[in-house]
Amino acid sequence: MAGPGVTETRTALVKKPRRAPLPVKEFKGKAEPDWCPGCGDFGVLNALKSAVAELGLRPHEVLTISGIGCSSNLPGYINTYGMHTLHGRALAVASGAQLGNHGLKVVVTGGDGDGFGIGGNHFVHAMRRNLDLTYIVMDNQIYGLTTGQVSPTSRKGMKTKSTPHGSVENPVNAIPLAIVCGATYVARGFSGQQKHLIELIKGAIEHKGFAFVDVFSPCVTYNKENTHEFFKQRTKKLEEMGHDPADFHAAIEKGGLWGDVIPIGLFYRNAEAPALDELEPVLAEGGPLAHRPLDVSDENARAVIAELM
Amino acid sequence: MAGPGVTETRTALVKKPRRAPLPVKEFKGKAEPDWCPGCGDFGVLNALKSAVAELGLRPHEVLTISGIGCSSNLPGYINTYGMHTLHGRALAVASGAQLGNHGLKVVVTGGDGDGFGIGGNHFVHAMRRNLDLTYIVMDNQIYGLTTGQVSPTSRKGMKTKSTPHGSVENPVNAIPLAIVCGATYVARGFSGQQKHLIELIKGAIEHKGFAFVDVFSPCVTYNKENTHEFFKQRTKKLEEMGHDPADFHAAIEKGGLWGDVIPIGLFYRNAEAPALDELEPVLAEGGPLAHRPLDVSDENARAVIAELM
Amino acid sequence: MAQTDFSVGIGGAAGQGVATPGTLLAKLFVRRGLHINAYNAYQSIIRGGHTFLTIRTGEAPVRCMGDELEMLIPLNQDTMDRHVRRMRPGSAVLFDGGKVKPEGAADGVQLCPLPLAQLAKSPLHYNTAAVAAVLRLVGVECRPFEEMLAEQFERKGDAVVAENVAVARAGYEYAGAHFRPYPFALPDTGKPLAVATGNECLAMGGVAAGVKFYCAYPMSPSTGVLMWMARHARQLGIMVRQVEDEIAVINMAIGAAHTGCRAMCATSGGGFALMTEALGAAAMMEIPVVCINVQRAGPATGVPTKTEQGDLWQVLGAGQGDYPRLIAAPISIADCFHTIPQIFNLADRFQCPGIVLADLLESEGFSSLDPAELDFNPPRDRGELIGLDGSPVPSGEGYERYRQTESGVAPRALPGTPGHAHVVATDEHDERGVLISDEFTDPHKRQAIMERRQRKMDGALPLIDPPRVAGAADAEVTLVGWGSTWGVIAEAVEKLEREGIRANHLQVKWMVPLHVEAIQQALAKARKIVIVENNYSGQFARYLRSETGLVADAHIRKYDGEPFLPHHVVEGVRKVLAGKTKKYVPVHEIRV
Amino acid sequence: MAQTDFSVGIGGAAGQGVATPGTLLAKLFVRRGLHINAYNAYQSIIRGGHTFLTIRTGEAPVRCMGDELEMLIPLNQDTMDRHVRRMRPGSAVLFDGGKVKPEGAADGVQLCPLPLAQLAKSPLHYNTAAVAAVLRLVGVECRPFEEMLAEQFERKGDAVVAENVAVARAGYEYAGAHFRPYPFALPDTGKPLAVATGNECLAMGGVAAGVKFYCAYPMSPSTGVLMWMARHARQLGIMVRQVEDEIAVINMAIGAAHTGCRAMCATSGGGFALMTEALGAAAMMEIPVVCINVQRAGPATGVPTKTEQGDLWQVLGAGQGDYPRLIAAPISIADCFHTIPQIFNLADRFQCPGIVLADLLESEGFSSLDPAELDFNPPRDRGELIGLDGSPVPSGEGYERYRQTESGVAPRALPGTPGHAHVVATDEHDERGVLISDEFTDPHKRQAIMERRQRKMDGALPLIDPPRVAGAADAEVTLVGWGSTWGVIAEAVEKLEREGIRANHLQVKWMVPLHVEAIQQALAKARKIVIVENNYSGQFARYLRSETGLVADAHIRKYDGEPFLPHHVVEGVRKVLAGKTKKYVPVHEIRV
Ligand SMILES: Cc1ncc(C[n+]2csc(CCOP(=O)(O)OP(=O)(O)O)c2C)c(N)n1
Ligand SMILES: Cc1ncc(C[n+]2csc(CCOP(=O)(O)OP(=O)(O)O)c2C)c(N)n1
Ligand code: SF4
Ligand code: SF4
Ligand SMILES: [Mg+2]
Ligand SMILES: [Mg+2]
Repeated sequence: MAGPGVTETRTALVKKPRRAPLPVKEFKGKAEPDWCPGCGDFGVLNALKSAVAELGLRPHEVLTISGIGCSSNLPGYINTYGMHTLHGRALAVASGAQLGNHGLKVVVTGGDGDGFGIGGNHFVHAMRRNLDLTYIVMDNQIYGLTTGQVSPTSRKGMKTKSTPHGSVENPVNAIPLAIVCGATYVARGFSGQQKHLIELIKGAIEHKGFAFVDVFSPCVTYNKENTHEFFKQRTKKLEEMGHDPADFHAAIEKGGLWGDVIPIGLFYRNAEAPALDELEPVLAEGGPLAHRPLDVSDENARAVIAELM
Repeated sequence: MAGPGVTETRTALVKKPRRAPLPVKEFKGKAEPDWCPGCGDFGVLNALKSAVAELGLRPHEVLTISGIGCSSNLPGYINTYGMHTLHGRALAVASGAQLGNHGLKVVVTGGDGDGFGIGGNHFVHAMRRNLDLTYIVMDNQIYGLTTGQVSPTSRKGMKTKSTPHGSVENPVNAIPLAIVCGATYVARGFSGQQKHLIELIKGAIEHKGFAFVDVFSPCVTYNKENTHEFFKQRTKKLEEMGHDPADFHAAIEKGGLWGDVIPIGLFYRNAEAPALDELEPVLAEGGPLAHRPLDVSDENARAVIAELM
Repeated sequence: MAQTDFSVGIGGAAGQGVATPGTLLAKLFVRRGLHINAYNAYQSIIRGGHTFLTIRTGEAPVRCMGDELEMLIPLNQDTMDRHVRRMRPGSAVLFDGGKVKPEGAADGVQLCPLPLAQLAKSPLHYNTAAVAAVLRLVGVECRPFEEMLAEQFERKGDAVVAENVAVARAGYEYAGAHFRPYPFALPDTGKPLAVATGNECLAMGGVAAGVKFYCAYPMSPSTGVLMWMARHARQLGIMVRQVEDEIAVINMAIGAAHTGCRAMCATSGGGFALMTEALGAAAMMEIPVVCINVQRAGPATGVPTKTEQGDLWQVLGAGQGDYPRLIAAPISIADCFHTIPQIFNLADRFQCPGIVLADLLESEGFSSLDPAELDFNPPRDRGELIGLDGSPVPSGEGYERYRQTESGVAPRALPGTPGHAHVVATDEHDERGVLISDEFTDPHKRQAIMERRQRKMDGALPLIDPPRVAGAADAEVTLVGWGSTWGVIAEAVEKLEREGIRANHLQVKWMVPLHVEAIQQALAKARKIVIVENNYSGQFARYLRSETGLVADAHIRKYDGEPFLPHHVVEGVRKVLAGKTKKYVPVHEIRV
Repeated sequence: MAQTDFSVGIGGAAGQGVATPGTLLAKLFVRRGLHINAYNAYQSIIRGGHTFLTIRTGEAPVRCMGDELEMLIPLNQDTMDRHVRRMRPGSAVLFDGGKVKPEGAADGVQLCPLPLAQLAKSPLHYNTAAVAAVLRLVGVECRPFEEMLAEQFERKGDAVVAENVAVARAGYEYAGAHFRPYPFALPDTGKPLAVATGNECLAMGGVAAGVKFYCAYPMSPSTGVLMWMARHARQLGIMVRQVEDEIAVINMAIGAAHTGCRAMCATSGGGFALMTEALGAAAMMEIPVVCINVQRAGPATGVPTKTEQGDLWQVLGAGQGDYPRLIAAPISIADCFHTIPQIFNLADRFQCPGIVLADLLESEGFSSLDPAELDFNPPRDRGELIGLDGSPVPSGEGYERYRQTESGVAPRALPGTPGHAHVVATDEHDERGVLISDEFTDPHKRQAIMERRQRKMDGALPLIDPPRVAGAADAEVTLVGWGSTWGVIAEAVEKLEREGIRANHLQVKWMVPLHVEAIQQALAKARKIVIVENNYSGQFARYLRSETGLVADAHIRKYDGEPFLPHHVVEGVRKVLAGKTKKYVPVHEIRV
């Protein structure tokens, strides 16, 4: 298969020699980010660019897909193929794209509203299918682009433009949710911790299966509670807490912590579970679907017609 | 408040004297069920009718809301107020109805496809809000009404009309999902265990907050794997397994079991968490919204206009 | 000799297996090279109710189920009671003599009670005996049926085959001994045909188009497409997925299409409603994707197992804002097959979504097809693509995905192609794909981009056959229909002719782009225009008026869930010509 | 004396706070009893880009932002460069002399550099100084502004108030000393007015209608409704919820409406697309619910902060099948307020969904309002309801929710009412609410039910004011518009009059039901019909043709994201009358 994407079996993938890193500047996108100065999303963009560069991926091998939101503007700021889809639909589009050409590295980026609010159903189902996607959520606990309404990750009591007296709802707890839904790589980063975040994202991209990286990415304009400072004071690396990412129940427990200590790092990993494209016999040979010839063999045409007679 | 629904505070609710049970036949609906003979849904219907009758609820006090599916035909077969809404939307409609008149007992019924497939996002969010709803899913691991396609709860490998070679996806695991999402009463029943199911449903209705009852309700026509016999052999009551419904992690663990033993019973309960209507100050006094007068007081009108001047 | 025109109706409760004898007869007919058209009036209900399958056959192509039955097979008393009064002299009623009582049959209707319990040991074989008896009455030998049974039960072993064949023979012989055969015999044209439902044709049309990605969420009456695709996925190398909801369906299809697959999905009106936002997104990102809406009776959940042409305005208004989209309504079951490659070629060429508007009449009905017409490798036009496997890749220097071109179309580089990385966006964007909404809004740019996108439809129009009037140029009345009603209107025209009313017929398949001028010309000389459509509000009549200004003289409409029968149209035309009405709504004879 | 007509434009990058001086000036004007109309041409971007706010004021009602500026306040160089050339002699440009350089101003344009860094210690106070300077130039005393500052900063203590007042005085005095005031002074009519955005009017209209349940998912440009509602929820006893997505929004609203609440929601086109299925469901269950679609430029995500009238066909085709729905497009910001109670009354009476089609021009614009016209207790018609608190409850014996009635409407018993338990269903159902789809399908019943539901719209039409032609009966040209363009067309008509072109004007607000006959009559004598609309494809022109057969002589359209200005319409009419075009698309002067 000479196509731009190549089918790789799990073994081939694991054995694949490390590629030489690319300069990060190769990934500079066509547009300058229009985020507010200080927005956490800059850190996520930089970490993602560094991660793909360090992994030696070339721009055309990566497809970055987002929904709509401040954070979802990311594909415009990175030099890879990109899709800036509808609000909440990035994971659905990405599922189709990954299966359409499973030789691509598909990275999905977006916001907490996009992913856990309107996009919640795709989130739940993409995870149980263990699609080979990297999903990075820039979680700022607010709706940024629409200028500051409550989000599914806003903490109870938080005052926003749509909850001026404080939210009365419990937030979605994305980490435990991802774990019970079947994601096979579940991590949390903080945009203020670049190196750590780059490693988490690299791990996610290299992971074969659904890799979820929830990133605290403060909205400096509309979220005055969960600020850079807030996270700086509270985040603590799981690696320093003696956490074992193979321990399902501990991962759920750690994922539920929110207080003076908020863990970041790799909560859970299951490297054994096959990804959907590995389980789908149609992909077993023949390369990416997108590049297969459209012709129907005479044999198949005859067989189909024979059924009708 | 003389309205048909009455605001009840948590205390009042708890203190409320038990009502005399009604005869079950009071709840016989206008139409005869058109389910296939042997369908598990008969058992769920009977259990629900018994539960409301035993609790002494009167038909007009209950609002039964469903989506679309074989199971979702239920509201037509029970003499309460009913809404037979769109496929997947029962919980959303019910959320509005419960807040519109929080004096009603709102019971939501439907199928696995309806609730965990297309309705998944409402499921996740209704639970985190801890809306005061009873949600009964007739889980037959198949799409019955559309004549037998794969469902989000179909087990991996299951052959259905849309997966003739066997499903390659992991099923949704509804019990752990409900627990991490914030449901405060999480149970599983089997339509073949009537008494047990009646008690679970009674508990759910009496519970203030989101009560989820997943019921194994075999589709005798399209699911030849998960039959009455299948569940009869495997289901085991949690009450007999020494399970403590207050234990969050044990509940998740037990909820994940699927093998020779499949637990049924009450997995998890949190009786302390306030329900959304209790947290919403607008409902604190004045009775159900639906019955409040529409007039705007002069004072309020003046205040609103004053802001504009 | 007059052409054969034979219809049989089989009715019973849901769960009684009306479909089985229907399918057997259909196969037997097409194997003799006879054409057929069949419609199953069924219900959501799993057991009970009333379903009624009509199969009509003859040497000439059969365009609709027709008005009359030559044979009735009531599987229960209810069916007998509903239908027997409609049987004409010369027709026959075949039934289980031990279970069903005939009452109210007209003189000259042959009553044929079969002692099924005697002829077959198990009720499982009743259908076999009944089908054999039908064959005897229509003068067809039993052997082909025996061969069919042998094929069908081969895997179950010789004993089962023998048992079935024995029952068939018993039924055949009993009928020969006790009933009067029809005065004609069904011929064998010597040129066997195929038979398929509209859903199967839509699925196979996808195969012919080269679809590599199909996803769906089940919804009657479109689920047949999913099930056919799922059954053939591995054999044909198609990725077939059932996913969480219709929003996921269309968005996944868009994702797959963007990588270069031909991607398709099918649903019905309710699912389509959920897809409308994403169709606009496909148009904005300029990704070709094909979505089939198999209409059923609405609104809302409506009557899931009943037919209607009620979604035209929904597809015309799908999603916010103006955007280019292709909309085609296949005019027959066979056309369901051909429409799919056609619309994919246009969608690929003009990089926009294509919507196919079929309906339950087509999707759940079945029809004979000439196997020679099932071309699985029709012409395929992928449009301007860069990076499709094997095609040479330019350097990418200065590549602009959304270049301003005269045609409105610019080459589409597939993800994975070196040197062409770009972003496709649902926000308004400039030539390079850079957002103008967030970055910097410029009304002049926006205007030019809107015009470029819309311009694409100008190029599509000449590639589509303009609709033509069939029949006499000097007709008294011109019947205008769209989509699935082609067959029933065509037959009504012939019936009118026989009654001395000269009618002609214009059937419109392509809704967007619409051949406005061709239609205006075609209808310019029409003396009386009557629009026939299967919905309440005259969705097509209103659309036609909005685009062409043509005002029909009268309307024939139906919105009771059942399809038109030819005599409904004939009666409507008669009433209209007599000046009795400008809007005729036939009352359906209860068949269901 | 000529009436005052004064416009000021304030431009800068997003994040520079264009809105603040705008809001201050608006309040100062309305407190003098002056009318205003304002439009903010903004962008999605949080920082940067270019936003431009126009406020126009005068003694007479101001219907649109107008064509010309008397004053320009560029907050950055970019704004200066874009706009200064458009300033006419006699106008003034006020700017931060330390930061912005004027270049290219025409002779006779007064340049007014303010030394802001001198006048105010902190950039936070620059706006205060600038506003004060404006007041000086338009001959208005400083005191009301000082009072306003005192109100605003009261909570922050006397020192802050004093500081602000000092800056205001400094700006005021500097302007008096260095710049030439306009030759007129803004009067005080002595009758203070209110000011509100269209979004606020929609929200307050909901309050006036008696809305008890409001839910939404944020979407520009409708989010203002949610934010107003959220701020006032507790005070006014309204349940306000932001929920997971728009599908949940509409379904929750339906649930609340079914219990008896007046329930409302608002979104824009993309969110509306997701609601279409449920609107059909509301119609099928016959639950009154009101959904506002505040249109923005599409398709897809489109240009979220730009205006368009691009969703008419979307709302007309929302959801599968034919069903009764009400659709109204408010014709001004004030009309946003009045439309909500009107549509609720009809929705309640006819038990069907009501759709309000506003747009960004209205929703984000702001306008003066006569407080006396803000009636928060307008007539309310709840229709036929059983069990609403306090109303007597009949026994319920023989109650049929969907009884066949002449009007098509049957009384609606609220859940909780003893003796009236019934099921409302999205499947087709009989009088009692029992499904006919699953249970037993009967085409005759189905037909009668469809006719009953649709019949309801016949009753609604007479309750709606028919649109009337404004202006000269013998006009050369009749301008036809719909929804938000009322103001700009009305002004264009006056401008044309001044140029010697007699035009008149028909503005249509109610799309469904449409006053077909009234419109046909109103336009029967029109000599030349020109339809003006803010979209690409002429959605209204096509709809009007579909329903009335009226074919316009020419069209004026705009689809660049910016609203029409009066001179666009005037120029279009001129071109049309000169026979130069049948479709005029103005080129927007870059203001944004
Ligand atoms: C269907 C639809 N509904 C609503 C919107 C409006 N909208 C755009 S972005 C957004 C939420 C943004 O929040 P989040 O996803 O958390 O991203 P952030 O801006 O915070 O990075 C919303 C509601 C939309 N574009 N489409
Ligand atoms: C939007 C939409 N999509 C699809 C359907 C078709 N549909 C009806 S019921 C159903 C699934 C039924 O499965 P489940 O919810 O498990 O209920 P069951 O019939 O098994 O009780 C589907 C897909 C629909 N009515 N609406
Ligand atoms: S509004 Fe918030 S999330 Fe958006 S760019 Fe600004 S800081 Fe970032
Ligand atoms: S198809 Fe299955 S779920 Fe539906 S009624 Fe029959 S047995 Fe029950
Ligand atoms: Mg966010
Ligand atoms: Mg099911």
